[in-house]
Amino acid sequence: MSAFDTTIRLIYLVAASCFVLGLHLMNSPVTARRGNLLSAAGMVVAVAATFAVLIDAGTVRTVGWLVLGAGALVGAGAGLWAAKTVKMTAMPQLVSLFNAVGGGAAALVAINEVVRHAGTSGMSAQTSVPITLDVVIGAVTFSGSLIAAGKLQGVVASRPVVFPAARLINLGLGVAMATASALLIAGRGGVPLLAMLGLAALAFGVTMVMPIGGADMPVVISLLNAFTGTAVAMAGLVIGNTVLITAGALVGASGGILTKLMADAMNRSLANIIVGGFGTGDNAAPAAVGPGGQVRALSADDAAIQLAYAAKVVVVPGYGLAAAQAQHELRALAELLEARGVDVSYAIHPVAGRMPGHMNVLLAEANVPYSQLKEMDEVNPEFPQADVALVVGANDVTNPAARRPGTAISGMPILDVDKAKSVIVVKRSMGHGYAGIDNELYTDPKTGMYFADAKKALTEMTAAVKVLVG
Amino acid sequence: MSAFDTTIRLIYLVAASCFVLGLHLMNSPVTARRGNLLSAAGMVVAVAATFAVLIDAGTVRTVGWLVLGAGALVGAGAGLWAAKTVKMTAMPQLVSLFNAVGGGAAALVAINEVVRHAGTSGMSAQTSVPITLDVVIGAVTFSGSLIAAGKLQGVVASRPVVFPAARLINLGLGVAMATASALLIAGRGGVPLLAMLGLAALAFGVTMVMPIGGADMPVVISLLNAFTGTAVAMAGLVIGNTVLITAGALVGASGGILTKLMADAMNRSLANIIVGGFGTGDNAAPAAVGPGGQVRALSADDAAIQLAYAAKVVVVPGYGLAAAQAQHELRALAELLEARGVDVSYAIHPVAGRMPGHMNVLLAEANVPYSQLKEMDEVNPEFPQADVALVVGANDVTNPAARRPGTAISGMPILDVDKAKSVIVVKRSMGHGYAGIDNELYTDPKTGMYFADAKKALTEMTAAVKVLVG
Amino acid sequence: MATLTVGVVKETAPGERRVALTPDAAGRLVAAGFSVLVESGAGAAARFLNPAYADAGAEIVSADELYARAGIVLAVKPPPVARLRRGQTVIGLLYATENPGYAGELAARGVTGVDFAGLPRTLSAAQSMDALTSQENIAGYAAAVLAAHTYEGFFPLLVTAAGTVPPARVLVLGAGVAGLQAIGTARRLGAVVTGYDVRPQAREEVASLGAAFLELGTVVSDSGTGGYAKALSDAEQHDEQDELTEHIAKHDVVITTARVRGRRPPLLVTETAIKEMRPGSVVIDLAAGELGGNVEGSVFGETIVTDNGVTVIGAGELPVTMPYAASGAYARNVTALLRHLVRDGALVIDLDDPIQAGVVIR
Amino acid sequence: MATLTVGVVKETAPGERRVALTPDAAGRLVAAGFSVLVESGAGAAARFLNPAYADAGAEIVSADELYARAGIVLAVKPPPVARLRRGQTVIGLLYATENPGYAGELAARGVTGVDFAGLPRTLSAAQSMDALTSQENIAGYAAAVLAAHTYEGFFPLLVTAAGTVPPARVLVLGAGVAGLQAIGTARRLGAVVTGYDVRPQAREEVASLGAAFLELGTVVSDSGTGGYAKALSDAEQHDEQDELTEHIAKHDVVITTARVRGRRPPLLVTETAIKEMRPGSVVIDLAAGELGGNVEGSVFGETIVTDNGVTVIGAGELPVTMPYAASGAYARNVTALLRHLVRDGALVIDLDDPIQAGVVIR
Amino acid sequence: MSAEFLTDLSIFVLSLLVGFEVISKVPSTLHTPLMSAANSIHGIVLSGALLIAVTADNLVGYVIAFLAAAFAAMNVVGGYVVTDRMLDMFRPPASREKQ
Amino acid sequence: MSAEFLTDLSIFVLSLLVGFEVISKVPSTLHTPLMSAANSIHGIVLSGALLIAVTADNLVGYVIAFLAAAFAAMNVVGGYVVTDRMLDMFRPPASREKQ
Ligand SMILES: NC(=O)c1ccc[n+]([C@@H]2O[C@H](COP(=O)([O-])OP(=O)(O)OC[C@H]3O[C@@H](n4cnc5c(N)ncnc54)[C@H](OP(=O)(O)O)[C@@H]3O)[C@@H](O)[C@H]2O)c1
Ligand SMILES: NC(=O)c1ccc[n+]([C@@H]2O[C@H](COP(=O)([O-])OP(=O)(O)OC[C@H]3O[C@@H](n4cnc5c(N)ncnc54)[C@H](OP(=O)(O)O)[C@@H]3O)[C@@H](O)[C@H]2O)c1
Ligand SMILES: NC(=O)c1ccc[n+]([C@@H]2O[C@H](COP(=O)([O-])OP(=O)(O)OC[C@H]3O[C@@H](n4cnc5c(N)ncnc54)[C@H](O)[C@@H]3O)[C@@H](O)[C@H]2O)c1
Ligand SMILES: NC(=O)c1ccc[n+]([C@@H]2O[C@H](COP(=O)([O-])OP(=O)(O)OC[C@H]3O[C@@H](n4cnc5c(N)ncnc54)[C@H](O)[C@@H]3O)[C@@H](O)[C@H]2O)c1
Repeated sequence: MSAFDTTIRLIYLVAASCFVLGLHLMNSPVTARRGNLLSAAGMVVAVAATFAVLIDAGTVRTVGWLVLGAGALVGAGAGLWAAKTVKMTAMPQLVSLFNAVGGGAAALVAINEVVRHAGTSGMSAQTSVPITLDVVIGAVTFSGSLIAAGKLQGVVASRPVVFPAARLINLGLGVAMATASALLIAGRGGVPLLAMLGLAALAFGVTMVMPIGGADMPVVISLLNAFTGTAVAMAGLVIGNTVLITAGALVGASGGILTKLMADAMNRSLANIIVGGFGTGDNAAPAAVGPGGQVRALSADDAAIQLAYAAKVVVVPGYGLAAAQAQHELRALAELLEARGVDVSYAIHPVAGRMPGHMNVLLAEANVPYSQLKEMDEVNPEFPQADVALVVGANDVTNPAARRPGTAISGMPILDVDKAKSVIVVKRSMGHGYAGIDNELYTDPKTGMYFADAKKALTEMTAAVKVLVG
Repeated sequence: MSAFDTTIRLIYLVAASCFVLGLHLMNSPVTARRGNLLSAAGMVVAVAATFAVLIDAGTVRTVGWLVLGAGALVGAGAGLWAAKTVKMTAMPQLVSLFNAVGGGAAALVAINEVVRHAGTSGMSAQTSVPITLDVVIGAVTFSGSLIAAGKLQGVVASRPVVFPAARLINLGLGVAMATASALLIAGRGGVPLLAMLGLAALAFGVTMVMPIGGADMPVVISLLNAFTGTAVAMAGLVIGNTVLITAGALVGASGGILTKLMADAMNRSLANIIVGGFGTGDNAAPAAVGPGGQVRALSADDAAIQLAYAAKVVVVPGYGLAAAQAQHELRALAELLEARGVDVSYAIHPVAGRMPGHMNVLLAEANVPYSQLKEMDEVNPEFPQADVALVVGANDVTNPAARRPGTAISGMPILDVDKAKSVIVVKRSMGHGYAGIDNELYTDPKTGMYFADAKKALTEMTAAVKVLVG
Repeated sequence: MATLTVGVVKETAPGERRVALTPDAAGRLVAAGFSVLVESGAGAAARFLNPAYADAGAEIVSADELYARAGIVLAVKPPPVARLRRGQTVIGLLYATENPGYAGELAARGVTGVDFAGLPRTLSAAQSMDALTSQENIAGYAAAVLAAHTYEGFFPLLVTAAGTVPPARVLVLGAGVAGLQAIGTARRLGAVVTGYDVRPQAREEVASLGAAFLELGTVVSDSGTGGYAKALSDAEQHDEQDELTEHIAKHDVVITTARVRGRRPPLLVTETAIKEMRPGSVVIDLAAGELGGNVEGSVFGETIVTDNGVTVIGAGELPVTMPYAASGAYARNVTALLRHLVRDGALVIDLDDPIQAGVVIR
Repeated sequence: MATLTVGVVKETAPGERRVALTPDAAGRLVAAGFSVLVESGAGAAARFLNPAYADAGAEIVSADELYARAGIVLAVKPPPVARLRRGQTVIGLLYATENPGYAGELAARGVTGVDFAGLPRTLSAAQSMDALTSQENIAGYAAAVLAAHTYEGFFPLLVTAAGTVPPARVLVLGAGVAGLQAIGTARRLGAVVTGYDVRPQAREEVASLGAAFLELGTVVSDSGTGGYAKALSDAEQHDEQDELTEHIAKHDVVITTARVRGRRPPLLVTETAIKEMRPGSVVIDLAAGELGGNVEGSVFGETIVTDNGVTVIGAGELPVTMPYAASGAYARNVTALLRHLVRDGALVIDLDDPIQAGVVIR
Repeated sequence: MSAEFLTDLSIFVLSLLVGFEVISKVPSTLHTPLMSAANSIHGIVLSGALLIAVTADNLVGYVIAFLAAAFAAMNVVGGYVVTDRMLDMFRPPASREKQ
Repeated sequence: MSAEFLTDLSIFVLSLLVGFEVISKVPSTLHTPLMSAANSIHGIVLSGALLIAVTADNLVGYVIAFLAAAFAAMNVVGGYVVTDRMLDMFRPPASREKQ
């Protein structure tokens, strides 16, 4: 091997190591940013080395350089612009879009190989298999990711879309892909067959994602991300490039694990999402929805991260805290946050609970210092400064309906929880409180609902905060 | 590549994957055993494949087979016997012994290569560098591990042994090794030079480990274990065997991480242990030792594992629990254990604390149910069944000296904590209690001391139990 | 705009130590534009002295002057009708339903009666005016403390060198406002507390204080209206008593708080039950009143020790034993109610308003 | 082997409701081979009736018979010397050091006095016989409950629709056995508690109950012997009083428990201090006795309300208000002491034994 | 199988193992950034896309090269930038106080 | 550098990364078993030891082969067995009740 080749391979090895270490650092919020930078550094090195290879090869003509330059510039520009201007909430669909083009690029590498040789004849299985896999996976990912992005963006219907004769269509596509693949692998495929395979795979990507509901999209995107990784690894096998193999396999495997973690965190099984999507339409359990609007359900980790990175948290205890006898768990969470430097106080509504002073008796049992208890009049002006209002088993005393006349609680002074920057509500369901009316707070966009018994919820949140901050 | 070669390489790949997954499973006590079995299965497969290679090569003569068979039988038999009969407490030195022979075997592979070619002349750097490294690392590991095992077994003095002129000797050995290595790598070394290198490395292994104290041995053994892994990887590079490379590198890296974890858990820095050993002798801070005997200090994880895997835990609260106001933390730990199915009760001594009923007032604050509180007369017969007695800030009321006449507390009835199968004592130091006398319980071999403020200690133990049981 | 003049009377009922307005609250009313008259010595029994009222901006006057000048008379117990005059308004715990006679006299004299006892209890907006709740709350706390003080053993479990004392077993019958507060307070002191009530919601409410709920096999009841319990039929009541008897004997302290709106309090603890209690036990009857109480043989305002050594306290008016706390809370209720009744400096009677519909005697 | 006969007398001191042996403990002694005589009605004031003793195997006798037959007389307070006879032993809280006269009479009559007050307190083996501790412990608990009962506000903080009541501020002076128990009990009820003592260890002990420790600038003291505090010099005492005065005014309830062995209790709360307290405040003086107490003007056994509305209770003998608990613990101490004194069925006086050296009056 | 392919396969398997091990217990709020980061990494296909140009010599080849380069570049650049933006939320409370 | 060596080096680096990632936060009571398990894995040198015999043809060769085989076999067999014994302590509480 020439010294040049050796150097390039060593550089690729370094780049691959950067990717691994970068991902490693991204496991913790504290080092995540550094990890991303390290990974990016590896990428710059690898791409630079590839340019060196191009130059060294000496066969790239001016047109080639121009084409490459134009392509890279257009792509990079579009990517940069989109990434810089996208709204926080639209990031997932953007990631899906980037994933689509990544999958597309991987497929193109294999397609180029087939086109260049005008077919797969003469190729050994060790080339034709990766080629076929690359095209299939790349194409499925391309169309599937675009649909997923569309669903999240609202361009494509977010609800599960079930085709008539969906099974038949899928069967047809499956047969078509299998046949084409077999022929290609057997070395008997030409460019038209490849085109057919690509089109079938594109169609399959659409029929695969369409019947899945919007709530499951993050998991689907993650799965497609792992697909792209695998496609890239296949592309690497096709052109015998180790950095593609390493990086692709790395993403394939880590993406797979991540997909599983995400599905677990949402209490969904991956098989359910995909097969469910194919078969009967959608069986996602959508978050409970109140009559007034959409409810956002939180996981323990989401709640934990909001709490851990808040500067000021106001806890609003209510009857549910007493019913769950979760006062000790609440105090443990509050102490943990305080140890992190978060300013924690408790907002005591005069009629929270079921007897005068109920919350005092309860919190005294858990030895919450009096100095942290704040009366309604004292704490209400503080809510706008609170990063998080953590409402635990309180309902009526936080219900903004009290401010309007004509409801069962009109005229009752309430805690201005809805003035906080964000709200986390812990309760078991969308059930009513003592007054028996709906609470508009729960459908406020800035409110996240954590549906669980207060004791369980607080224990889980404490554990999640501990994991988070180490 | 022939189909046979391909198959062997694929089998090696499978074996390597088994090692990785085996180690992965060993990260948690729940799956550890399965992990070890998986790893062993990989080993069986890899060794079987190697036998196939031997047969396929067809060059092994009868003598060769006999030699191999005899060697393998002797080694396996000795290993099996030792592993089966060794006492629990002597396991670390046995591991060290196994590590020694592993390192020796790795060195022998390289030595064989040099001997076979009667020197390194004609070898490229890509062979001679790994050979040299293999011999040096293997030999250092061999002698170093033997010394470490000897120290733990008490055959070699366990205290740090400082030679006169230690620096000079080390310098000499260093120069000798460097020179020999340089010559070997440059392709100008013969067998005698190799022998010299080997001997110098053996000597260096001894001078490296001798000045390190017995308390640090576990870390040193782990380090030498990582060394052996690296030596094996080098051996793999020498003979171009991928499974050796993979497995060796795997152990090299994971062993390194593990060494760091172990040093961290003991609050020691690796550099300190090694360099400290070289330089000024030993600066290990030995666990505080009472006048009566050796005290065993526990880490949170050790305590956690004892607690989590106990069937019955009796908590013995004392004045220190009150002084630390750690009642809530204690209850949280107890609840966690109970949730795991551990039977937890509290043994209340009539004069624990500083006022009558002090422990009652304290534990009531933390809402410990009355049904879990047991009086002395009720709980004393239960101690022999307790897997762990967890003593938190109690001292006098557990002191077996009360059973003998002539001490300040003679005649006071005590809690029979020393009858429990194991004891964990949480207090800040070896400080005395109210009566101002030493407590023999602390030097009991089955007692582990957790030196920390009770609040801190209990929080840490709870966190450790959570990590442990997921 | 004419200023409204409110007058705080000195309570005349025997044993009554509360006062309708504290100096603090008087100050708040003055600040809100009221003119406040205080009968000399009105707060003395609650340790609020004349100078404190004067400092808060109130005028200390004689009873005669007060009744003559005040537009609104503030009282705890119903003041003598004879002193009131036409057009005046009187605010207090008048119990018009239970005392139709008094209500009739007020009407005859042309006095508007505003009765805290008529307040709609379940109306969220009315909670700050709910004097029944604020006084019951005090009664519950005081009952638990009184029980601990009267009981001759420890409430908490204590393991000491001089033996282990088991915790006192406390049974609270009726888990309304007073019952719940008694449960919470007794639990704080370390007693093992069991609660019981006929209302089905009470089970969860008792548990929310960490106490056990006593499950009786026979008696099940729905809630009545307004959050109050329904009266039981005679047969049901009998079953309840029988079942309770065996449980009562297992307890060291029994606190009863059961009431049914507008009726004689249900009898829960029979003489038989008391006979079976251990000497030294304590029974506190918060429902004891002129109509009788929850405990057979309890006498309003008296402490009786039975032959078998059980102390029975007819503690129907415990808030008067904590006049400082009770007056403070009552005064808050009074000011909240005044704020609701008075608009633009004038008393506006509006019977369409659900709160006024409840409190204003018609 | 002759059986030892112990006799339980009916206490004659006014107000004393305890009894030296409970039926339970009597049963244990009978089982241990003692013959137990109980004066008829000895336990009545503590609600232990004759039949209960008889059931436990004791013999109910008249006072005359008791004094005639008993080898060992068990009492709480010193029984009249005139009734005792030569060779008899009397066990009780005799306070021989404080009452040298009584001790002399016993000696003159040839009666062996065994005095719980002489027990070496810091000796671990003696803890189960420590009647001072067991009774002080009850006093501390009872003091906190009495304070809560007497105080006319809430101990805990309560946020209610009728306003927020701040928690009571309780100051406990002297953090020995009684003081610590009072601190713990008041804290349970939700009061904000501060403790103070001259012994340096007390700081940590008070904190171990979750209460705040009051740091005084001027007064520092070492512990004396036997775990007891050293007496302060007059100047020190004066400084202490002065410094305490300003702190006392900031508290709603003050409980004092300071004692110095063999001396008049130190005066901690002066009249000036009480004058500066808020009307409605409560002061409980556990040290009140014939020699005086910690509080200026407190009278043993009496409740005084000062002109500025502060209630001062001279509660020197609170254990008698909880005769059930107090007798139970005392009886345990008695049986433990008997177990120690009696070997093989006979009373063995051995002044080399540190416990006997303390309790046996010489 | 060629030795070269076998090598590539070994590397593939080992990389899978690394990928499998590198993700440990991650807080779920990091799931999306982590996915995004992995997404950027497979942007390495840019290397493959560039290499197409080595052999491209007709229109089809150039079109493919252009598309592949554009796609891959978008993946890489956009991916890293958007990940970085997501990670913005993990600045410690203190440094955000001055908002 | 030969392509083969480069491959071996790649495999070496990737294996290092795997080893680096595979150990996560381990309870310290597992440290010794884990060390012991890793120790058994490097017993794979047995493969290398066996391969010595392929070329061995003189006394020195045989002695080396014998020693290497014995050493390595001891490492492998003893290592796995002792690890298994160490892991005995992690049987759940229930299954140990019957002791
Ligand atoms: N303080 C008093 O004196 C008094 C007396 C009587 C009535 N009230 C009235 O009671 C109400 C008090 O308001 P609030 O906000 O404290 O309570 P609330 O409005 O009654 O709401 C309590 C909420 O807690 C949730 N919950 C119940 N058990 C739970 C558990 N185990 N874990 C988690 N959540 C649980 C319930 O929702 P899920 O079922 O969805 O979990 C419920 O919506 C007011 O309307 C007040 O007027 C007060
Ligand atoms: N109950 C009563 O009525 C009463 C009254 C007076 C005296 N006593 C006497 O007090 C003693 C009570 O026995 P005990 O076993 O409860 O207590 P102890 O013998 O006094 O021992 C308490 C231990 O707690 C440790 N400790 C202190 N602060 C701590 C903290 N923050 N975190 C962790 N540990 C802490 C101390 O050791 P480190 O300094 O090493 O941490 C000390 O050795 C008996 O001797 C009894 O006779 C009892
Ligand atoms: N909305 C609010 O904020 C608010 C405020 C205060 C009270 N309340 C409600 O008002 C209601 C009445 O409370 P209250 O304390 O004034 O009630 P109350 O004084 O009328 O009665 C006390 C308790 O006795 C119980 N009782 C009646 N008959 C009984 C029997 N035979 N056996 C056992 N128990 C019996 C009742 O159920 C009640 O709980 C409660 O439901 C309470 O929750 C609501
Ligand atoms: N070994 C044991 O188990 C045991 C048991 C009981 C008591 N003790 C010890 O015995 C000692 C005495 O306890 P006690 O309760 O009988 O004491 P006590 O009744 O004699 O005095 C009560 C408290 O008043 C304090 N005091 C005295 N002068 C004071 C002043 N001028 N200002 C403020 N405080 C003052 C004393 O320090 C003491 O804490 C304590 O140290 C206690 O810990 C030990």
